[in-house]
Amino acid sequence: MPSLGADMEFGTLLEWRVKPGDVVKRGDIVAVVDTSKAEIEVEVFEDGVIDELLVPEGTARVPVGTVLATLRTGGGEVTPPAGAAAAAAATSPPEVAAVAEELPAEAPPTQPAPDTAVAEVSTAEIHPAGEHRLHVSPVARRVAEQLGVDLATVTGTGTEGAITKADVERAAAAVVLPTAPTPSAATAPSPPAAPAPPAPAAETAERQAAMRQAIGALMARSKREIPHYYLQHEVDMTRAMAWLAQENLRRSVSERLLPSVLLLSAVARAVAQTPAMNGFWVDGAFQPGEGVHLGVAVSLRGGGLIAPAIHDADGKSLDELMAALHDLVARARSGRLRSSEMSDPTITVTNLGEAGVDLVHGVIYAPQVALVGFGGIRERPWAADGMLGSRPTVYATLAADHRASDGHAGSRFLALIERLLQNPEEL
Amino acid sequence: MNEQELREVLIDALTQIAPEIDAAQIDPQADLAEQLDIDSMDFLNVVVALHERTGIEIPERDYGKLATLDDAVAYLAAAQ
Amino acid sequence: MSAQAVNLTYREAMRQAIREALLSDERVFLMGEDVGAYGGCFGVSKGLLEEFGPERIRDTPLSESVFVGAGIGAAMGGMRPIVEVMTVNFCLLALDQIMNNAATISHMSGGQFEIPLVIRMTTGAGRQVAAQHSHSLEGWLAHIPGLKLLAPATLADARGMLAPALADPNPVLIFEHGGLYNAEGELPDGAGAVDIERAAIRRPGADVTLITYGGTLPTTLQAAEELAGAGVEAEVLDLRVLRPLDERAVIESVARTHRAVTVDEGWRSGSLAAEVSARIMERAFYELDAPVQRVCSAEVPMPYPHHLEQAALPQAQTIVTAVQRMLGIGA
Amino acid sequence: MAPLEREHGLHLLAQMLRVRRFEEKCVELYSAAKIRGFMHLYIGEEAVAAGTMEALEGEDAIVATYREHGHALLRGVSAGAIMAEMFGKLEGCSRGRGGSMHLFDAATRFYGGNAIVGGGLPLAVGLALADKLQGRRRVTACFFGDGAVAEGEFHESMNLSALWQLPVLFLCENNRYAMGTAIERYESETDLALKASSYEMSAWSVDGMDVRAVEEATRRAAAEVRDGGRPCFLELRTYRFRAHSMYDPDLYRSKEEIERWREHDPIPALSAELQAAGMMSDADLQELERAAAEEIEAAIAFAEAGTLEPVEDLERFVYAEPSAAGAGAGAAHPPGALA
Repeated sequence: MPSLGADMEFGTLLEWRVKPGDVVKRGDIVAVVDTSKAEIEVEVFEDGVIDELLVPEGTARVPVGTVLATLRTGGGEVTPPAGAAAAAAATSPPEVAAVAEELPAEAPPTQPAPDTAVAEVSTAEIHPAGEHRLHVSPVARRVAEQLGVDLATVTGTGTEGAITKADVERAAAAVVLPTAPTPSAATAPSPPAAPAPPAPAAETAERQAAMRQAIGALMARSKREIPHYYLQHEVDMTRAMAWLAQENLRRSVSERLLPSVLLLSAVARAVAQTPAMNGFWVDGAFQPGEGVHLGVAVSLRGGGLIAPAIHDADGKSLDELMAALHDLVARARSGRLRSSEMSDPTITVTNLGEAGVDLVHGVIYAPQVALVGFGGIRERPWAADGMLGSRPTVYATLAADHRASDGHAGSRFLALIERLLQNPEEL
Repeated sequence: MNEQELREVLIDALTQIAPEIDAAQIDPQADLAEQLDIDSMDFLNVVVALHERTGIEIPERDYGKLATLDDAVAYLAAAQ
Repeated sequence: MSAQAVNLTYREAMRQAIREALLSDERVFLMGEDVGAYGGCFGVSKGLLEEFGPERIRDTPLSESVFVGAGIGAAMGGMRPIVEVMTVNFCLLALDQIMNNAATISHMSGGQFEIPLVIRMTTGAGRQVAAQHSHSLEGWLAHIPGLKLLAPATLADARGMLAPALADPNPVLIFEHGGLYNAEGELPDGAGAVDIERAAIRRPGADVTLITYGGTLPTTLQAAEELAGAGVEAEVLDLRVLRPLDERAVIESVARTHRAVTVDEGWRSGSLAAEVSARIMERAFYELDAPVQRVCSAEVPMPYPHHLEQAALPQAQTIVTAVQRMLGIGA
Repeated sequence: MAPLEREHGLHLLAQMLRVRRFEEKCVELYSAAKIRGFMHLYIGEEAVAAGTMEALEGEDAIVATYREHGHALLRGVSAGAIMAEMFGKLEGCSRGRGGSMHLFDAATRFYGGNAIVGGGLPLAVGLALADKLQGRRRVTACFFGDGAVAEGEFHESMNLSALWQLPVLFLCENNRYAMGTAIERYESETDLALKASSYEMSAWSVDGMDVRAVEEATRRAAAEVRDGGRPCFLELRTYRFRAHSMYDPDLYRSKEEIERWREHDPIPALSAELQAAGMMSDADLQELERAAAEEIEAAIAFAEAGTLEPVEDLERFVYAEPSAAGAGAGAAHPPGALA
C-alpha cells in the first residue's frame, strides 16, 4: 500500500486492474485505492509478471506499507515491490512491522527537544545575598497557619526545596508518628503479630525534636494571641458510673464502654447547644464550625500530642463514639491519620484523668476558641443535705477565647455538661 | 494453659500496646500501668486480647487484681 | 561626554539617528510611504530627501507587502535598508513577508542567509484617530522567533537604538509611539549608540515593580510619583527590548519588591503583559507576595471620542489603584 | 530561431532528461514514504527550467516556488543535496529543515522555494533593488505560476519594479491551473503577457514546451534586463502531466486534455528533432539515460547515508550566528556540512 498523501495512514483497496500472470511495465496502473480524500490510481515501478494478489478488492483500513501483491521480476524471484516494503518500515503501525522485518527499519527515536529557553534564570541563582526567604507555596502557608505548624521547622520537597501543602501536613502529622508503627490494634487485637522493630534511635530523636518544636510553636502562638479565660466545675458522676458498670456487665468484653466515652458524648451534645464554643477565630472574626467535630487530645507513646477530630460527634451513639475513639487512638498512635481529621476539629477535649491529676487548665488549639478538660474520676468528699459523704466526681474545666465568648456563656456550658451526665441513659 | 503459657500470652498482649518495651525489662512485681504508661483504652485492649486467647472474661471489678504481672498471671491461673 | 547638552524632541532624535546612519554607511537607505517629498507622515524624515536624494530616500507606492518584501530582498542582496511602515496598523498588509520571509529564511535555509533589515513603525493610540489607526500590536510580533523588537521610550533610546539595530544581522522592528514624538528633553551633544538587549530601571523602588515599555512609560512614571506621595516606593522597569525579553532584569526586580504590575497598551488577552506575567509566575513564583496584576487597554476597538479613548487606555490612576489593592491599602 | 546544432541540442536534452527521471524517482520514493509532506512535480514543464537556466549567468539570482526541483537541479544544486533535503537530512541543501518546497543554496544564489503563492515576488524586487543601488549588472530571475498573478503581491511587485526600473526578470510558468482551478475560472484577462504589459514593461509569450524557443526568449529578455536595467516579463505557456501535488485526484481536467498536451512533451520532441537531423544515435540517447539514472542512484545513496540534524541544534539560526556575520553582505557562508 503506497503512501499517497502527507496525512495518509490507511487505504481501501477498491479495485485490481491486473490479475496473476499479467505482464506489467514500469508506470502501469495496477490498482485503484481510496485514501478517504480521493480515489488514486496506483502504478507499479518495475517491469515484471504479477505473481499473487494478497489483498482482496474491497479491503478497508489497509495500513500504508502492507504488501498488496507480489511480482516476478526479470530474475524470476518473487519479491514484494521494493517501495511497499520500505514504506512499511517508515510508517508501519506495529501489526505490519513483521512484513518489513528484513528491511532495516529506519524509524529514528524521537527525542524531546531540549528546553533551551533563553538563559534559564532561577531565583535560587539570583537570590539577593543574605535575605534567606522561605520558599512556601501560598496554600502551604495557609494550611500551616491552620495547623499551627512553624514553617521554619518544615523541610520542603517542592521545586528547589519549596515547602508544599503536603510537606506542612506531613510535619503536622509527624507529631503523630510514635517511635515505631504499632500493628493496628483495631477493634479487637488480632493474634499478636511480631512487633515491628523500633525505629533507629537517631530517626526517633530527630522526629521527637521536630514534634516538640511543632507543639511548642502552636502553644506559643495560642498563648500569645488568645485571651484565655478559665472555669472549672466539679461534676457528680455517681449515676453515670453506676449506669456504666451495669451496662458493661450486660455487654461482652469487646463491647465494653469506657467512662471517657460518656464525657465525650456529654461535651458533644453540650457544644451542639452552645455554638459560641464551636468554631474558629480567623482574621479578627468568629467563624462558626460547620458541625461538631470534636478534637480528642491523644497522648502518644514516647511523648507527643495530637488532637484529631471525631466528625459530627453530637450525632453519634455511645457505641459509635467508643468505636470512633478506639479507631482514632489506634490510628493516631500508628501515624495513619487522614489530613481531614487533622485540619478541622471545631473544639478539643483533653482527658488527663488517667495520668492521675485532678484537673487541667489547658491551652486552646488555635484557631479554635475553646478547650474542655477533664481530670481523674475519683471518690471525693461530697456534702448534700447537710450530710457529708463520698461520691465519684470529675473536675470539668473550660479554657475559652474571651474574644469569642464570655464567662457567663462558659459557665452555662459547663453546667449543661453536668446536667447531661446525670442522665447517662439518654446519651 | 499452665502459668508459663499464661505469662507469655499476657506479655504478648502488653507488647501489642507498647511495642517499644522489651519483655525482659518488665518488673513482675511493679504496677503495670505505671511501668508501661498504659491508659484505660490500652488496658481494655489487653482485657479483650486475654479473653480471646484464654476465654477468661475479666469483670471490671477485678481489674484491680491485675495490677502487676505476677498478680495477673496468678489471677488468670485461678480463673481457668 | 561633551559639556553642552542639546534640547530636542523625540522626533528630531530619531531623525538625527537616521541621518547619521545614511552618512556613515552607503548601504543604508530609507524606503516607505511619504518618507521623501512629504517629509514623513510624522515628520521624522523631513529634509532627508533634499540632502540624500531620491535614490536613498525612496517614496513607495501604497504597497506594504512589496516594499517590506523588497526591504528583505535588498538586505539579502547586501544593503542595510530602513523600511518605514507608516503605522503598525498597516503592517498587517505585510505580515506574510515579515513572518514567512524575514523571520523564517535564516532558520529554514540552515543559516545560509542573513537579513540585516530595520523596519520602523509608529504605534499606539491617544490621538483620537479611531480604531483602525490606533492599534498596539507589539505583542503579536513579539511572538515570532527570528525577529528582534525594540520600543524606544526615551530621547536617548530614540537617538541611540537605530545604529546597533542596523548593525544587527537579524531583522529588527522599532516601534515609535505616536504620543512620544513631541516629547522634549536634553541629550548630551555627542549622544550615540545604546545597548539593545537590556531593560532599564527608570526609577528605583522597593515596594512594587511596575513593568512597561514605549508609550506607557510616562503614564507609569506618573503613577510611581503618585504612589510615592502615599508612601509606596514603586520601581519602574522599562523593557526597551520586547524580543528577546530581558527576563533576568524582570526577575531580579520582582525578587527585590515581591510584587509586580505590568502596564501594556495592548489588549489584555494574549498580550505582552500576559507573557511577562507568565514568566514571573514560572521563574519567581516563590518571590511573590501577591498575584501579578496587569493594566492594559480595555478590550474594545479604540473609540474616537476623547473621553472614551481615555477610558479605554491605561491611566496612572488605574495603576495606582492596582498597586493599592495589591498592598491592601488606600481606598 | 537559431539552427539546431548537435552538442547544444544533446545538452538541452540531457538537462530535461535529468529532471524528468529525477521527478519520476521522487514519485516512487514518496509512495515508499521516504519523502514526506507535500511534493509538487515538474513533469511536463522541464523545457522551461532547461531553457531559462541556459540563458542565465552564474552571478544572476534565482527566486523560485514550491515546484522547484527542476530549477534547483539545473541551476547547479547537486541532486544529492536536493534528495537529502527531501529525506530531511542534515546534508540537505537547507540542513533538512525546508524539504521539497524550501530548497536554498547561497553558492548558486538560489534564494529558495517559497510555499506562499506570490511570496517570492517582493523578495526578487528587493534583490534587484540592491543590484541597482550598488550599480551591479546582473539579473534577478523570479519564477512563479499563473496562480500568483491573482495575488496582490503580483500587482505591487510589477508596479514597483516598473516604476523604479529594477533589473527583475519575471518568468511566469503558465500551466493553466492554480491547483485545481483552471485559469479561465480565476482570471478576467487570461492573456498574461497582455496583462503584464499594462505595467509599462516589455512582456511576451513563449511556447513553454519548446526548450529552444524558451532559451532564445529568455536570452533576449535577460539582455534587456541586464543591459537596459529594466524589468521584463515572459509568459511561458506550459503544462504539467501529473497532479498538482502528491496526490490530488486530478478531477478538474479531462484525461483527453492531458493526452493532447502529452503530444507536445518537450523531451520526445527534441529527441525526434535531433534524430531526424542525424545528430543523435540510439547509443547517444541510452548514454544520456544511463548518466541520468546513475546521478539519481548516487543521489539516493547520498540521502540514505545522510544524518539527522541533532535536536540540540533546533534553535540554531533562529538568529544569525555571530561567526556568520563577517561572511559578506547578505549571504552567510554555507554550512560546513554541505557536499
